[in-house]
Amino acid sequence: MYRVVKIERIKKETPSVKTFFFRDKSSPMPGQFYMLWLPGVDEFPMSISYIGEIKGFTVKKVGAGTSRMHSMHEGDKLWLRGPYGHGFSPMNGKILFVGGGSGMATLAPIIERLPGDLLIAARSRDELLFMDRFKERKIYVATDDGSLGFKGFAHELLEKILEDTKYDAIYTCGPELMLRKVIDIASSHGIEIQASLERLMKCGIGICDSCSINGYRVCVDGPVFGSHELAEMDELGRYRRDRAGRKVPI
Amino acid sequence: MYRVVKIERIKKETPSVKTFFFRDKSSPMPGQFYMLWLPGVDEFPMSISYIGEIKGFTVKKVGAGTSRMHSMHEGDKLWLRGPYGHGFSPMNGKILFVGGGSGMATLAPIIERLPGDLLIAARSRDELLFMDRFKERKIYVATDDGSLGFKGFAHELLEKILEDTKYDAIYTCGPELMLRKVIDIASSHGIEIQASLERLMKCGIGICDSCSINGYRVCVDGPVFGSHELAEMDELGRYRRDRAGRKVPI
Amino acid sequence: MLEVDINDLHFRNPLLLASGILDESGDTMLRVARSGAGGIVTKSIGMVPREGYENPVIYELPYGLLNAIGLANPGIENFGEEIKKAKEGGVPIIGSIFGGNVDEFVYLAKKMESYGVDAVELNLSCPHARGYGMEIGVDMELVEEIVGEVKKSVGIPVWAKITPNTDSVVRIAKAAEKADALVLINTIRAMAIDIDARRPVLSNKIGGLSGPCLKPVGVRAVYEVYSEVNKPIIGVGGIQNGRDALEYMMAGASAVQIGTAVYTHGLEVFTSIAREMKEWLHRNDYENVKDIIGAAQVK
Amino acid sequence: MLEVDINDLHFRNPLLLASGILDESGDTMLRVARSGAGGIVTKSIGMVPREGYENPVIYELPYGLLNAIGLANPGIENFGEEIKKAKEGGVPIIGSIFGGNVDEFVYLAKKMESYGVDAVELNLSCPHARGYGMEIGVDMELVEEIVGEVKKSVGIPVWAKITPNTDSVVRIAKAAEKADALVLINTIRAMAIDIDARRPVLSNKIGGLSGPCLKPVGVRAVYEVYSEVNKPIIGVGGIQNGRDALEYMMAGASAVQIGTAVYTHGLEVFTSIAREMKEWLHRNDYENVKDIIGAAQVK
Ligand SMILES: Cc1cc2nc3c(=O)[nH]c(=O)nc-3n(C[C@H](O)[C@H](O)[C@H](O)COP(=O)(O)OP(=O)(O)OC[C@H]3O[C@@H](n4cnc5c(N)ncnc54)[C@H](O)[C@@H]3O)c2cc1C
Ligand SMILES: Cc1cc2nc3c(=O)[nH]c(=O)nc-3n(C[C@H](O)[C@H](O)[C@H](O)COP(=O)(O)OP(=O)(O)OC[C@H]3O[C@@H](n4cnc5c(N)ncnc54)[C@H](O)[C@@H]3O)c2cc1C
Ligand SMILES: Cc1cc2nc3c(=O)[nH]c(=O)nc-3n(C[C@H](O)[C@H](O)[C@H](O)COP(=O)(O)O)c2cc1C
Ligand SMILES: Cc1cc2nc3c(=O)[nH]c(=O)nc-3n(C[C@H](O)[C@H](O)[C@H](O)COP(=O)(O)O)c2cc1C
Ligand code: FES
Ligand code: FES
Repeated sequence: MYRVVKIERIKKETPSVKTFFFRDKSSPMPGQFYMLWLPGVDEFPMSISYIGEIKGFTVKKVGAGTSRMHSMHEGDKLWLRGPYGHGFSPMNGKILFVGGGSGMATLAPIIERLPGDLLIAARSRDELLFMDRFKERKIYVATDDGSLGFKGFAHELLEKILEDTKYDAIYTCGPELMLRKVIDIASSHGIEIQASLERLMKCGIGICDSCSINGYRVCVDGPVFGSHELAEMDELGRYRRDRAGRKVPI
Repeated sequence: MYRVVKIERIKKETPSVKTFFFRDKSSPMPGQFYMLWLPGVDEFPMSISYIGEIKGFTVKKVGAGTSRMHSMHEGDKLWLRGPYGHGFSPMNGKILFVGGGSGMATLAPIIERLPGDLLIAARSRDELLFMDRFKERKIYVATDDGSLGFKGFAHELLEKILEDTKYDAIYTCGPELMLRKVIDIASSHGIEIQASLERLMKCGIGICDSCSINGYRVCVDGPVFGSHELAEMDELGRYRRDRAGRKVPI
Repeated sequence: MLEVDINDLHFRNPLLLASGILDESGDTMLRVARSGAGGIVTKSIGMVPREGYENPVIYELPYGLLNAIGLANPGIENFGEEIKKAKEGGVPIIGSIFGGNVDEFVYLAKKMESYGVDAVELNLSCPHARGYGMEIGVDMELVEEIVGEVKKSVGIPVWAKITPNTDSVVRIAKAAEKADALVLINTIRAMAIDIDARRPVLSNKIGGLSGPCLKPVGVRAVYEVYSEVNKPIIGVGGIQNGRDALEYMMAGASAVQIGTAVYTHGLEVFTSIAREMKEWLHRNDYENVKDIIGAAQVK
Repeated sequence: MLEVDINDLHFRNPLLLASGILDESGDTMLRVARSGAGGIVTKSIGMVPREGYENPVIYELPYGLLNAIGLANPGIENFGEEIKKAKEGGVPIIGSIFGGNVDEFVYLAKKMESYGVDAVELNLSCPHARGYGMEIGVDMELVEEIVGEVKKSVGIPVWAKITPNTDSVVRIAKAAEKADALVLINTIRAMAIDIDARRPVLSNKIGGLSGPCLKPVGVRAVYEVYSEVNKPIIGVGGIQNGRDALEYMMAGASAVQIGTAVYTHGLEVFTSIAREMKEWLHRNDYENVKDIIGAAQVK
């Protein structure tokens, strides 16, 4: 059953990303997600990006559903079910958070709970998410076009950073190809890692098999996985399943 | 859903009455009843006659179901659901308990909880129920055949008693014609009364209408009713409903 | 705010007592009327008195009830007094009847009319009585004939109560199209076994499933029939609260009936559902519950 | 103690994964096998890839699930690799298939056989896909023809999965009598409306109801068919614990399938049900679960 929540405030974060604030009685853990229904339009998974009395979804405009959301106003309603899935768990030592694009939305709540440095990456300067929200932290910046910070991909910057600085643990979320590289780098440096994955989700509750990757269900076994499970996922960064369940190359 | 309980002990109370002791986690109030299922035989209502860790049903042999019960042994199983209904509630002042025949089974638990005198009635001396159980109490006895105590019906003895002694409250259970008389006597003496009624019960949970008497459902509104409700029941002692729901004279 | 009219009958609210629940004796029906029901459907009455099945006739499940009462009823000749009493409640009384053939239905309907009921409801859907109910209710020609003949014989509105035990509730509804209103749905054929007793619990073995677990089936039936048959629909099955009643009405029901919730929620259920409906309507700026009938139909 | 044999196939326990739940990818099926399932029925596979319906395709109810996945599947040509992977689990794999006509069923069954499945299950019962499933499964002649033709075309056992959306599950079972086993039941046609959204929740509007609320319907179907058709029955619908599985088997099932409970209880449900069944059998002095099949049938 859905709960109906009212959008109390909308904040434009970047040209393609907005945060929608609302109240809801649920108590999500960092890394958990909700299924968000826009009646007559679509239903899709969305990570919680603000935890607390006032909660938030930080949404990148990519298709029909998210576009509709971007055209919504304060006072409009959202239908949701959840929270679902396994979120992030605490790790020890010196921590680095690696967020690519809207992946920062998923990471934000765990960043708020744990000390550590950030690596924020995006296509260009104005797509960098939550630079302000975490301005007290040490932030490494990478942009594809070099409009701010390191020119290049997140994982390229990560390799450079690790030449000088030792980190014990990485939390990451972002585009799948980035994730694949970040995981491989962490593994070769012996760094513990937790990554939040994205897959097509139909049910969100672990029965339809649409989100599976190497036998793991992203919706209930994940979306956050640890080093051990990630090591077994040879499909990650290589194959995904389409709406018909076909295995297709990424 | 039924719970299965094991008969731990069987006690012969009178030639036609046995008590079956068992353990069950439920916490009935005095006056409540259970629906008791003997698979393949019948299901019927039965008051709780012993409350506590070890519970008991005190059963008079009248037909197929109760006969089957009388042929059961220690270790045999009973299926039950409940407790159901509204039981007895406390009344103030000097109390008299009036039990006719197996009606004493229903009264016993409230007798144990409250001080007061007893009037026990039965056809004959050896059908008098629980004389031993309450031997510390003051007991008036009536038998139809005069084999012990007053010769005559319970209500006749009651009228005699009330000539000399003042009672403030009466709890009663027994054959319907006796109940009718006892209620009328109590009413004419201005004595508060609670009576436990019997009606054909199919569902036991208030939906089938088979147990109704003047719009009151014996199974959920009763089986115990107070002075006010009893006063409204002009069917009591006059009409009952048969299995088809026909109103038939008693 | 909750008033509705169906076939020129006026209901102070759309919450009727369903057939078979607390509606065998006139006094009980009167009490239900006084508890806030908008109307009362009587127990299904047949030609002669029937004792019904042996106990157990009912079984409580966590999410509903299983029953095989077996159409126990005092018989039509004994039912006049009960109707008379029930009418004192001041709400419409709908006389439910079941027969084994067309003539019986016609006889029963006329008799009910003579007792003063405001409408008759044809039980074409009892799931557990040999030769009655759904055994008749899935035979399209017979349904059409029964409804047609009863319609010709009485002046009061005729409602047809339809079984969900079919591959097409729409087809049955169409066969019953001559009725003044359609009542959807009766219970689903079901069984429970007690594994410790190693046998079905109900003495009749098979019974009808009612209560919350029936709601998605009833809502579907109402939704399907609404766009296919142009007659008022009365929704039944699993209604426990105001949201449930509104759900049925948005699917297309003009009123609803309530049965099992009388067990789970007590006789107060009529007033509590009415209150919850009013609150929702008020919050959502509706003036009258009529305005939501069929509101969830997607074109 | 829990071992059963059906059509010469040996199952280490009678708890199979039901079609449509976590059985689209080989890796997931393998994982389910390793979680303790006695066998695996694949998602229903058709001639070509199907994306299924738009979201929402699933809706959680307090006592069950509503789904209209829409027979999403990768298509038979893409399914060989998944079967191969699933077979690594060492338990029988039953390939579920759906078609729009006899030829499609025959083609699909042969293809499944060539992939190495241990049996095929004919989905004659999906309640929410136009032109497939129950639309075919209530047409007695077509059912008989499909089952007959598939039987002639393959050497592996053929199971027929039957809809409860009918007035006579026995009649359908008889039409499917040539199958080697009958699977009872698929979901019931149902709907949920969100009153605040004023529309049905599922994008397809109508879906299938599964879970605990289905159990009394499934048990009834198994019980009814057991005495009428002399073929092994596999019971499905609402099984959540050991008592539920035993209830189905006492009604007459030789094995059961489990779907929705994987959501409510997790993948551990297979081992927990197996443990509860063993405990009960032990306490009641049964040596083998086979001894209780049909034990609740009352003559
Ligand atoms: C667990 C989880 C958490 C998520 N959290 C967030 C979040 O916090 N913020 C956010 O902006 N997005 C998040 N997403 C992604 C979000 O669900 C999709 O962007 C959304 O489903 C797109 O819906 P749509 O109707 O707008 O696009 P559609 O119209 O469905 O698709 C438009 C295009 O986007 C692509 N697309 C759709 N979904 C995905 C996906 N999951 N991965 C990659 N490409 C996709 C499609 O291939 C298509 O080309 C999350 C996804 C998952 C699985
Ligand atoms: C709330 C309640 C509590 C009860 N508590 C007790 C109790 O503690 N001890 C006890 O011995 N009995 C009690 N009874 C009565 C008991 O339920 C019946 O004796 C029993 O149903 C008879 O079942 P049977 O199968 O043996 O008889 P059946 O074969 O059903 O009937 C045999 C004969 O007994 C008569 N009979 C059946 N039920 C009743 C009844 N309710 N009232 C009068 N006559 C009846 C029938 O008319 C028939 O002639 C109680 C009844 C109710 C309603
Ligand atoms: C105990 C019981 C008896 C019933 N008897 C009848 C009946 O006589 N005639 C009838 O048409 N329906 C009968 N029904 C079905 C109800 O009227 C109703 O259709 C069904 O219970 C679904 O509604 P609910 O979920 O609100 O109970 C009976 C239901 C129950 C539970
Ligand atoms: C999400 C979902 C998808 C299903 N898909 C199929 C399917 O593809 N083929 C099929 O025969 N049954 C399908 N079913 C029905 C199940 O196999 C099963 O018959 C039904 O869910 C009842 O069992 P349960 O209560 O244990 O879930 C599906 C059920 C669910 C919940
Ligand atoms: S989305 Fe259905 S199993 Fe994960
Ligand atoms: S026994 Fe059914 S209403 Fe009392």
